[in-house]
Amino acid sequence: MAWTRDQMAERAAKELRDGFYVNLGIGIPTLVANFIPAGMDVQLQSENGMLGMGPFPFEGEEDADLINAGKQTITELATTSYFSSADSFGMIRGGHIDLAILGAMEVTERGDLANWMIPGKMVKGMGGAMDLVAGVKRVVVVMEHTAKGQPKLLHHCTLPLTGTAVVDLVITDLAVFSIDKGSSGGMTLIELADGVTLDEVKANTEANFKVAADLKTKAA
Amino acid sequence: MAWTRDQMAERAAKELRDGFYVNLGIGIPTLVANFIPAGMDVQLQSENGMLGMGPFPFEGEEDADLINAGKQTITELATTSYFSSADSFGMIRGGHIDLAILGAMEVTERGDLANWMIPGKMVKGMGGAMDLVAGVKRVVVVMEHTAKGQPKLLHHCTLPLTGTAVVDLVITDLAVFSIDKGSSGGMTLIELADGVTLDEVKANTEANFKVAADLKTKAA
Amino acid sequence: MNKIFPDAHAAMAGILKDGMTLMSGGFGLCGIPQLLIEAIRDLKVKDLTVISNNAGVDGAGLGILLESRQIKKMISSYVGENKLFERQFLAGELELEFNPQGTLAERIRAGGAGIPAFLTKTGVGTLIAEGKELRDFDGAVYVMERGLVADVSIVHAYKGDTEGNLIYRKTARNFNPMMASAGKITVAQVEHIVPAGEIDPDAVHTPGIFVQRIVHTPNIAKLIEKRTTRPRIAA
Amino acid sequence: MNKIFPDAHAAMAGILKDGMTLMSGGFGLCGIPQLLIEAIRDLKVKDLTVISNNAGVDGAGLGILLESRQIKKMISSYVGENKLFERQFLAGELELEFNPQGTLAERIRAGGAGIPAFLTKTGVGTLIAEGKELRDFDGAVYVMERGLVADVSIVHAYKGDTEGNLIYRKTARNFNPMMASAGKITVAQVEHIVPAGEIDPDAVHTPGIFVQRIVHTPNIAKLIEKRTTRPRIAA
Repeated sequence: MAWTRDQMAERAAKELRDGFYVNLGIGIPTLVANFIPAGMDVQLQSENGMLGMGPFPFEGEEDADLINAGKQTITELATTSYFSSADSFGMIRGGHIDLAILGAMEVTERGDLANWMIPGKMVKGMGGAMDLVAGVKRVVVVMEHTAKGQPKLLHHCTLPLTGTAVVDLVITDLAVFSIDKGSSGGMTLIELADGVTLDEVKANTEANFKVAADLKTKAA
Repeated sequence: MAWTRDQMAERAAKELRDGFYVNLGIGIPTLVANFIPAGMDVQLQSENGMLGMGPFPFEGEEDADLINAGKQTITELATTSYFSSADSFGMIRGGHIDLAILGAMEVTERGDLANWMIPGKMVKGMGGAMDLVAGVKRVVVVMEHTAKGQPKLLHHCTLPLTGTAVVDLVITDLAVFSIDKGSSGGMTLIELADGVTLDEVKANTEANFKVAADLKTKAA
Repeated sequence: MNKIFPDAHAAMAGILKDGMTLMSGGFGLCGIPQLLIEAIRDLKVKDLTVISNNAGVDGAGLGILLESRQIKKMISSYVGENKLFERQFLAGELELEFNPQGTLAERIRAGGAGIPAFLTKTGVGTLIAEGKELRDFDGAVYVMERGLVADVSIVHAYKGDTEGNLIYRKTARNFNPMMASAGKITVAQVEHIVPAGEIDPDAVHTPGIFVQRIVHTPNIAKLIEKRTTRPRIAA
Repeated sequence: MNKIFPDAHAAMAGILKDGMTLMSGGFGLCGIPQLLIEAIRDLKVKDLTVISNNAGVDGAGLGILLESRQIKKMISSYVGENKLFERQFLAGELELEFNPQGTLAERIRAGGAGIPAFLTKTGVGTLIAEGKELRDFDGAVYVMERGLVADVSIVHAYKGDTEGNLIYRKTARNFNPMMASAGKITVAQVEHIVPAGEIDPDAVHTPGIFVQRIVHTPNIAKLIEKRTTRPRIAA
């Protein structure tokens, strides 16, 4: 039983800490906002120029001047501030955002990431993805473990890179991996989704990975 | 009869144009504000972070949060905006200020300027002077022609430089010189103060200068 | 010094020429200077290099200058919303330079602030850094990026005064302030125009020095690309 | 996440150590975090490198940390108002690095924005450019300057909310916003403290992400260095 999208988002929400400023990418990462523990103060950044992003508006209360980086209508909170895109990416590039949770097409055992160019399709552009992975303190990827049966955790990205040695944690529908991106520590399987076996993960992963000591016990 | 400080400021005010954004240095340049022609729209910038600088406040209305770059209490106008010092110098460096009128210790025939280090005295720092001369579209120097009988218009500055090839016009108590700083055009005497002779200027100037054709006639 | 123009057409007249570089504010369709873009279409200038985070959608924003084939090159971070763009690009009729969004924002800010180049970690090790100078600082690698300026910038603001001081509203601020600072001539369309002195000088986003022309464009239609809502809980 | 501290001493406690780099906001005596400076004096940390446009005056601003000999080095643009500074500098007790004011402001802004270096025309051909890398862009020469960050930044704001959003007042803004962004830890003294939501989000100067600690310092004495006035014309 692999994790659902909601379960992946719920797992990602465990990376949140009180007082964190967080940027959520489009897709599954957006769902993480639904799993912020009650009482935990987490401010969401939208890289077009907003801190303190609120939920979608009630129908009829949409404001064309208030959208997130995915161009969806949103709302403001008591904590909200607005700023220019230059100031917003200064925040990102300057290492002030604690955590980014992003989708991906490919991730390598060294933390390289590809998530902006889809093969065989018109190139739409990288938007803020390259800035986020280069600047944010900790980068968590949430993605399906495979695409059309092919592994997405690889030795080398086949798609154009978004960044090299940038990913700290990968959450898939099958498992969770930490990546020691700064050194040669490589990738470590630290968690299995409920009912998923180590063999199943191995069969669907090209990247080299170690298995965490405590997980071995659990999976045995 | 050399020009007084007020007359020098009045002459400098002739460099103003409608719609100009202008930065005035401390000393004689500050007096230029008194000679802005009625009906001419000139906005004064204070490099600590203000556009639209008003006159000194009435006694009792001083505001410690409202000072100019010379640390004097001032007032705001209807046109005023405030911004950070980074934004202020972005404005200056980015060439958005039309005119700076500054004091000087030494100016050369190529437009080199020294105005921040006084020989034999404690070095106080350059403040914003280097930024202003490097960034502002047109730089006008207003200064006494000599200091203790020694020329201040020189072949080479003897004091540490504020900038090289930065001065466009020099107004002294004796005369006005234009400087073709961008090329080898050098310095040209274009105006004499009332009652001042060409010989008097020559005797008090080390820098090489040409004499403008129309001035020769006038001085003859 | 009157900066107020009677309409968008008048505000754009006399400052456009073929082959020029234009910056156009907005993110998606949020905070775009729609009426100034329409005036550029009507003024028929061509071979434009346009710097804008996005390229509009079919029929709105810069999409209308794509339709009229006035754009030669786009410098953007994301152009995914526009089918016409795709067709023109694949047909070789349109040049495209992608910039990471933060690098694009900073290049424009640098251009306005007189900074010809800066170093950033963004894009190191990717296609974006190819052919650019790399530098090491304190053990990390950075890529050198250049400042950008424009012959003309067009921006949208919520409020403007007669001095040209501007205030933007919510996330419609986005690229507008930097672009206002990086245009040799900047034209602003504003929803509300007020006499100088009515805007709190501490609250000004773009000081008037950056704005050469203003036009009052009240009651503009603001488009929403992705209308997302949540259900009301019955009381 | 409570950011509010009961007093200046508590707000500065536990984050200072000998030899650290400190940024201190203000221009002259305008917008300086006087009570936070006094707390640093009382906490007796020493060998500080202080980045601040000025060095205060005798008895106020950073002047009091000069008196207590806690400053090893100043990075400033102008220190002319301070006699004690002069004595300590001439006695070789104080290091001094002058930066042009705009270069200093931009270095701090760059540090906060993750930019390790940028190019500027300011100072080319002068002492300031000696030993620094020069680069040619489009026929003009520029000097490379480095970004600055601080272990701790202290700033003064007019208003702050519980989230740490700040608003500065008039020219007391000056270096405070950039310094708030360039401190690994930033402490703000604010004249007025309000609940989150009371500050217009379009009017925030420093978003709360940059502010880790806030202390309410009402009714502070604001000093004026040069009291200049004009006469009232009798009616």
